[in-house]
Amino acid sequence: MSTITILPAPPKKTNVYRGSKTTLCAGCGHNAISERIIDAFFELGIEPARVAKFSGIGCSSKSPAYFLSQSFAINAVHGRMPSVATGAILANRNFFALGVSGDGDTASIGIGQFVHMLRRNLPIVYIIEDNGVYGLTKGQFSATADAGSKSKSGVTNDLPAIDTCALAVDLGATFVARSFSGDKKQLLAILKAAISHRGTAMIDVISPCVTFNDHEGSTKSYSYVKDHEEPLTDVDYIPYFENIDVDYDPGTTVSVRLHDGSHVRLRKLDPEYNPTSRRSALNLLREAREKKEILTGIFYLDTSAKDFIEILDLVDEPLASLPQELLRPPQEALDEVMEELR
Amino acid sequence: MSTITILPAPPKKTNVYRGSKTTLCAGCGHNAISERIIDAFFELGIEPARVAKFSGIGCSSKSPAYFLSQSFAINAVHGRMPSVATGAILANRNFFALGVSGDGDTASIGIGQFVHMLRRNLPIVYIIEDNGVYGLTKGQFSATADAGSKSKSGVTNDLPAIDTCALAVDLGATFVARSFSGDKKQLLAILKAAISHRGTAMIDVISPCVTFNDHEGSTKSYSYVKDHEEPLTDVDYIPYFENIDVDYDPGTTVSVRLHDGSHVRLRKLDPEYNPTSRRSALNLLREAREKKEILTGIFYLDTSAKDFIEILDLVDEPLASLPQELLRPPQEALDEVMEELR
Amino acid sequence: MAPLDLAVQEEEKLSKPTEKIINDFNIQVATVNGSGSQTANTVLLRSIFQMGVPVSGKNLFPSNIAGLPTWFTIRVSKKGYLARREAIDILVAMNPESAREDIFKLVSGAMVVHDEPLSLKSLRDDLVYYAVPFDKLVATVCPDAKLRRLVKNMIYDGVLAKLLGIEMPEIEKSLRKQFRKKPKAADLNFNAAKAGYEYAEKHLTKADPYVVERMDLTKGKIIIDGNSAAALGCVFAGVTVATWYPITPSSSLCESLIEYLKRYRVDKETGKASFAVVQAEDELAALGMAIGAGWAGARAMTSTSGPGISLMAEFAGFAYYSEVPVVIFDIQRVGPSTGLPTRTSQSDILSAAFLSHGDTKHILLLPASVEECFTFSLEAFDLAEEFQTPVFVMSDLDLGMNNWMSDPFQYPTKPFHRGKVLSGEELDRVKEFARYRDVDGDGIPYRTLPGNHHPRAPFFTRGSGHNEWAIYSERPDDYVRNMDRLARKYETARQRVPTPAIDENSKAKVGLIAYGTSHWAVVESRDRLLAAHDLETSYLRLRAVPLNHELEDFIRRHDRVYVVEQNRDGQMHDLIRLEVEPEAALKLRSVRHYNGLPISPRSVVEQILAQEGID
Amino acid sequence: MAPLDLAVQEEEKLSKPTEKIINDFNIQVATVNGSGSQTANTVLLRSIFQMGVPVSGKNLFPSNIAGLPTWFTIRVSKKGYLARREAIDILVAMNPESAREDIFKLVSGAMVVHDEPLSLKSLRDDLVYYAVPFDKLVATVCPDAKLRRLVKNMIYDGVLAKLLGIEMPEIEKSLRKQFRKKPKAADLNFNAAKAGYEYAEKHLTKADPYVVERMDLTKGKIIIDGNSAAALGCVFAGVTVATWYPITPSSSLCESLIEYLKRYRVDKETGKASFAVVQAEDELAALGMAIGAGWAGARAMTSTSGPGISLMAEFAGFAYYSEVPVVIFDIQRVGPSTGLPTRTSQSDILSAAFLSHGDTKHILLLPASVEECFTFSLEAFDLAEEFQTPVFVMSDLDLGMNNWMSDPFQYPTKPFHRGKVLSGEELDRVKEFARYRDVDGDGIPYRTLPGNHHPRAPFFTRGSGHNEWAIYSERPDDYVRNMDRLARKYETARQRVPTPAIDENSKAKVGLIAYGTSHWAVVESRDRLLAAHDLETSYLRLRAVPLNHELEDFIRRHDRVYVVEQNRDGQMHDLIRLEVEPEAALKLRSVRHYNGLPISPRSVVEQILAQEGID
Ligand SMILES: Cc1ncc(C[n+]2csc(CCOP(=O)(O)OP(=O)(O)O)c2C)c(N)n1
Ligand SMILES: Cc1ncc(C[n+]2csc(CCOP(=O)(O)OP(=O)(O)O)c2C)c(N)n1
Ligand code: SF4
Ligand code: SF4
Ligand SMILES: [Mg+2]
Ligand SMILES: [Mg+2]
Repeated sequence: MSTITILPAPPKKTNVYRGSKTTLCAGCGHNAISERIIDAFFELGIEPARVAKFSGIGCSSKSPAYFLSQSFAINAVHGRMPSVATGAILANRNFFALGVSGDGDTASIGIGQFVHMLRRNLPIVYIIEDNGVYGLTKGQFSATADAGSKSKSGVTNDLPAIDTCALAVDLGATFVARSFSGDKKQLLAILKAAISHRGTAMIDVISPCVTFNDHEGSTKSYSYVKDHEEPLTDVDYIPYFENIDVDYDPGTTVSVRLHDGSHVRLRKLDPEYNPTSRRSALNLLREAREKKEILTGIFYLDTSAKDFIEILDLVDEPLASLPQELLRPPQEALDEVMEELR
Repeated sequence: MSTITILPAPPKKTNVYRGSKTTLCAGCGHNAISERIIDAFFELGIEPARVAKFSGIGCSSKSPAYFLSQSFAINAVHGRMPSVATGAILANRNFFALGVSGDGDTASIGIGQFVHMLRRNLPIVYIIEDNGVYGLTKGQFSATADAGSKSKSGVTNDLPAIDTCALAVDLGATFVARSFSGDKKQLLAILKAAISHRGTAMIDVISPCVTFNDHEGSTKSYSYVKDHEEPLTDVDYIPYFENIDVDYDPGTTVSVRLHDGSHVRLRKLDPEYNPTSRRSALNLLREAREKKEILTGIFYLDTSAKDFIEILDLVDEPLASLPQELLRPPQEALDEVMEELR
Repeated sequence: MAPLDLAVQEEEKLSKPTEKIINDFNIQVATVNGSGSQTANTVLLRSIFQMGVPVSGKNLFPSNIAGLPTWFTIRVSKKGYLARREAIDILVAMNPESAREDIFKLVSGAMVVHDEPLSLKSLRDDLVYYAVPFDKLVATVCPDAKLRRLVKNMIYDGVLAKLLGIEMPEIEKSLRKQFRKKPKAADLNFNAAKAGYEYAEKHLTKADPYVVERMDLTKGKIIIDGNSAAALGCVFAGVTVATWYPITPSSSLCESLIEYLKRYRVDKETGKASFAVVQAEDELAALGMAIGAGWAGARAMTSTSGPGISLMAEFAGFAYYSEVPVVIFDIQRVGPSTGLPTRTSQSDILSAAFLSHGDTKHILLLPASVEECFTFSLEAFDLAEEFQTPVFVMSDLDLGMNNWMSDPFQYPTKPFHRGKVLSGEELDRVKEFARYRDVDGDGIPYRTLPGNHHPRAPFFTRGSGHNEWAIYSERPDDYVRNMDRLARKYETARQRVPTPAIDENSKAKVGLIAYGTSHWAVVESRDRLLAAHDLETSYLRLRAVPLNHELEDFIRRHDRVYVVEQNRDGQMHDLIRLEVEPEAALKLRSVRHYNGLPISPRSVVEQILAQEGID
Repeated sequence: MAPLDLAVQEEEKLSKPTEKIINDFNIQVATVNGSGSQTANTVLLRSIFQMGVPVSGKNLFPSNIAGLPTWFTIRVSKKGYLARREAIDILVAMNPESAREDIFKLVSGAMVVHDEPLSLKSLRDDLVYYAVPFDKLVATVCPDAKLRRLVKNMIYDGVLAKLLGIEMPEIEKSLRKQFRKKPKAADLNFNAAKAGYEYAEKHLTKADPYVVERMDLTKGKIIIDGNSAAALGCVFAGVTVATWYPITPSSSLCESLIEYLKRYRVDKETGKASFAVVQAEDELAALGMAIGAGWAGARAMTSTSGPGISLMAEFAGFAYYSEVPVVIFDIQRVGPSTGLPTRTSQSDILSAAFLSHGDTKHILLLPASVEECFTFSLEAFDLAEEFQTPVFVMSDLDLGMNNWMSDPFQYPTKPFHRGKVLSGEELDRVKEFARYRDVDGDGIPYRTLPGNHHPRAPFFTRGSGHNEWAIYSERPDDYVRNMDRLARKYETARQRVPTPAIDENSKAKVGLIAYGTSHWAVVESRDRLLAAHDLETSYLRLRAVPLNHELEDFIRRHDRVYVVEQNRDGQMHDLIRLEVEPEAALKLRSVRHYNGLPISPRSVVEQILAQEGID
């Protein structure tokens, strides 16, 4: 019997933003997202060494091996990546934390950790590579599969889909967006905005599974998305601009100042839409769902909320690198406690 | 050392609707809810033998021992009762299934199973006895504790509360209501409506913990609730009435026909409010949340959706009692399969 | 080169043939996954099988969906050996990426069928090469360019048919069986096979010793994978509620269960189902649902693999303690953690046996064959209900996902054993009903099912402490009494679970113990040990935990006893040590194989010889 | 009457006194929970302690919040025994519901302080009764009716002070310590105590033999519960990330950790914290967070009890295999399933040792005392980082939640051991960095921490298969090499974990082995065995798993060795059987106590005598 070759090939050191060769299917939406992630970090000039990558289990969750080879990464257990990321970020607040998950990983087994991560406003860019199926286990439905869609094997999904964006807005998330893996420009812009956000930046990226979900009846297939996509906001990333206000008139463009001083420009296609109102975001999302449309863009943005590091009021230096002198209280402290217990 | 007495005393057989003596704190909201449950089943004339009780772990989850002693019951593990109930209901579709959980049991450890139960529209009355704390483990915050509220030990909760009703409406639940343990009339009416509903009837009952949460700063305490409660709908239960339509004008009263033929009357206090629109329900709930008000009443109702038993298209007789003749295919079936494999 | 490779070279020398080799070789097809070689491989396997020659097929695939190297190995064995053999005699090299390495693993004199553009000849000169222009050939038979990739593989079936002497009508028969409902696809594929056959006829000259010749050893037999066999067992066991969460290598069990149930358990008139299969949101929920169903009287099951077993730990303890019947299939893969999902192992034995915190002991069934996948599924539901407890069926990836030859399954003769369930009328007859009382002295209490409307039927089920009446109790004496009864119940199960299968050799001083798929390597190893090393052995195959007392007697009758298994830590070896007297334990030795590939006779033989001091 | 009760009667006869009994008795206060007796009980305990007399306190409480019977037992022992003694000499009967049963459990001649309205005298005539009109007394000292319920209990402190000879200034001192920041509450309570004292002085005539007399055995000592001690250890171990999910009996560990951290680890100037404590949404998340933190270089921990351990199974395997340091406290309670949350046990040993599916073996530390709760916490963080693996600290409810007397804790002298972490400069010096290579032959690889910006520092961490460079690999040889290294690492740990504490008696043929809280019962049992039955014994106390080789030598030096523990299945007994040679295993016998109450010397002595054939 043959031995098995090493998979994938070791990363090329020449380009630290790239990763090893993908082992995903040719044409998989996830690969396009990897490309955009590379672009985003490269264009923002963030050194990969400052990035930490987190993922769960699935085709999507494998993808962190295929970009930013010079970043530390942890490929955790299925559906439980948010907790691992939480611990790591608490240990080292200096990371740019990037989480990559799938719809099965997030919305099925992982919905609990997802919900609680959002509540904590953990500083992380959290990408759901959303294809409505479990790719890696060969195409069973996930909880984001649309009711009524049919799988390749002919099974119909009878349960309502979870709209992760609506959920996120409702649960208090501070950056909620949706895009499409094939929309290079918008996805890149949203990614860059997300990276500059302080708090949980949650992006649901519709990312068709060419192998198990690219067929009629599925709203997560390329063809369906191309037909039904209706961009909500055109997002252009402008680094280090000075406008701060997000109070703006319907029909115009707004530029929101992000935590690192960079900005994101939102174009209001819908005159009623206000990206700082949870209620409007929820209404739009529900309306789109009722119309069976996929809205893309940044639905909600709150740049003032405290992130989890601030809530916990941590010291500025990463906890992981604090020296013993700062971590072990002096002899007197122990003496004091002992005295009280006498 | 003393042996430990049997706790609690065996149920009195004389009243099958009652249970054993409560071991909860005197004045605990959960006890009041138990009383209403007894009333509801008694008044509807449902024999306890037809009821199956499910719960997780917590003070709230203990309470099924304190009502309907003549019902089968299962006290499962923490946060995972919905799955146990799902299995049991699939096994025996003839139950009136009643689930009792706490806010910790549902919204913290159990949020995943809660979300997926709602998606399935499992035929169950699911009550969250919601006090914002973990009563049984002595008062830590749960995920429904309001941001900014202070625990008895002086700790402040910095995370946003999960609004289980908004979540349920958004996830596709078919009966979503909120009440208050001290409001005998409304709670009883909602319970009776819920029992008559086919599908998941989810009721969040604000149920103050007198021991760990009845203090200023908590919106789940008696005093807070009494001050801030703002009833949304007056619910009156009218058995076996004939109206079916739920298309009705703002400012008026509507009577919705439920699956067993009984009715529930909804009074629209808010002229904009439509109990059959998820969007309105979500808006009202968010508005209330923004105003820091507690809305009570039935927020959403869908009597047409298939429940999980119907989705799975099960035979009429309970699966658990099907005889071997129906369950073991004949010799020919095996022969046929064997032949194909040759 | 890894030590393994050297070993391959050695085995090769031992077995190196000088003349025709009939019905005794190993074919390996090396492709990339997602390239559609499954049909071609299955047809090849079945065609040889149809010629009466014993075969077995093993698929070695990576943990991704498409584009990575995959190997399918067909063992042709006139002696009927089904274990994995390491040496490869025939390579079909379709994958340029792995071809180089694949070539170096072949036995000397091996034959290589390869895509013409791959120039492999320079690599080794002790092989017989057959170059085939696959792309040219497929173009001629398949005008639609889009379909060519799918059909191309069938060509090597034709080439091999010609070279090895596999009869084309058998190829056609098995192809038509595969494409029962798609005659056009069958035609297209058969044309491709014919093109390969004809090409070989015209251009290739047989220069290797490998030949398939008709025998009569597979008559009436079937070929099936263990997961389908288990699913079939569940159907005939009357499963009513099945829950799962997708995970390799267990998914196909529930997926074929769904197929069978749709076929045989939907009411023809009403279209309604006498079963519920639920894809749960995770493994905790999957077991929770199965427990709820078991509690309510359904025959309930779930199926998973290692990571799922870990996630089920709390619920498994709950079911043990609240005494709810439930069947749990563990299709073991390599652990720990998320592991290598496409590699096999037997490494969940200890975790399953003690699954959950606290004092917990579970019943495990250990199927070794697809037939036992079927019969133990039936057994599992009976045992679960008889003992009101979880029953684990410990299969593995090798058994569950590979193709195995087997005698056809027998229709079950035993009726369902539903255990000690009291109906309403029975309650009327008994004076008292105490849910957790040991009435019969066997530790097994009586239960009632929800839906039983008798006033004395209902009880309150909880994981926490209770007395005999199922009433909450924190009394130390109630607690001890209950724990002791549970221990007694486990002792009763010891006598009731499938007994070990023993092949005693009165001349043997050495005993072998194995279970599950390790069986096949042991069977072959015993023959080799005897033939090549004059070592007589007895053999005991474990079929269940708790371990039956026969095991101890077997050990005592031998001087040294090897426990053969597929994990690093010798988990069954350890379990046995715990159960037998230390005098018996003294005789135990451990043989372990844990590289993720199915255990091979060679690794068993080598380890035994080393420990016996024979070389 | 349960067998236990008969046993109590017998012990009573053995120990029945005829004259004054000084500093050697058991006080039991029977109340309902939620009635505020904790202060009164703690003050009573501390007052005796302040008089130089060894004491220990055990709280037996139900799994609810208020209204059910609760018992607090204070053992006064001039010999310094800290184990649970079963016989009760002094009862304070405040709870009408349990009073009847409580009375029947007393030794003959016992004293009973009871609420006047309870008429208990008729129940037994061999006891000394003291009736106290609590309600009347409390009304006189506490004008505010709302506060009376809280203050009432303090009256029995005063009554007992008078009757037993506890000095009132000590009562006052310990009261003021309790109410450090609430002098008014202290006054109110002390008045109540005085009222009790004065009532006893006036109305009660001493008729029992029990007396407290000043000694000098507690000087410098402290009283603390194990959870606080462990929390303190974590603070001095420099914990930076702690995660938890509330669960009895573990919650108080993290709750006191928060207190200590707020006090000693918040920057005085900036108000910022050098720690993060997170209440997670469940135990899976709690361990996931701790693993993430450990991976990123924090000293990370989580704390839980049995059900949480079960839920952590998958993540524990992930950490083992991806080699992430993390400390897990398991404050064991009765299992399985959700169990009896307020009862103690040592029944998670097997599940923790092998936690997770697949081949997994963990390091366990086994503290027996509050002092070891402190020192082993320090040790645990060092071991976790040294071995890059989870380390479990196996405490229990008895140790964690009860009050224990102890020598004060020593300030740690060893600096943090942060293990093989390569900095950027060190990477510059080494030629190559392979995350999972066994450079030193001890199985322990080198790691880098995220945040290290050296270009060769980053690596990809995964639960699944990888080669030495942390690159994904499904190669069988890579897999085996890695598994073998992990096994080697475990063997290295065997030499490095705390060694057993041995008290060898050269005359002894019988050896005893225990661990954790079973220690205290064994210490006392050895004295009893010698004094009453002339049985000399040696004693080995295990302090960690993997088991050190000294264990085997100890067993070999004795004829029979009893493993004493608090679970049904003899879990440590089994672990030992797996680790020692069968010859040694032959000598092992099991002594088990598993009724949920802390193990008592009596149950140890009885079981040993029975197995030794002595009566
Ligand atoms: C505990 C556990 N259960 C099941 C699996 C099997 N599994 C691997 S990936 C996956 C689903 C992945 O789906 P998704 O997150 O949508 O990713 P995709 O492959 O579609 O990108 C499952 C169920 C696992 N690895 N661990
Ligand atoms: C797996 C597990 N983790 C933790 C616990 C401990 N525990 C018991 S009840 C409870 C919280 C209950 O809170 P809630 O559901 O709000 O019920 P309440 O007591 O407030 O009514 C917890 C954490 C447990 N029993 N099991
Ligand atoms: S199976 Fe689907 S999700 Fe997975 S790599 Fe292929 S296309 Fe992508
Ligand atoms: S602690 Fe709170 S929730 Fe629990 S019984 Fe008492 S009042 Fe109710
Ligand atoms: Mg997916
Ligand atoms: Mg609560």
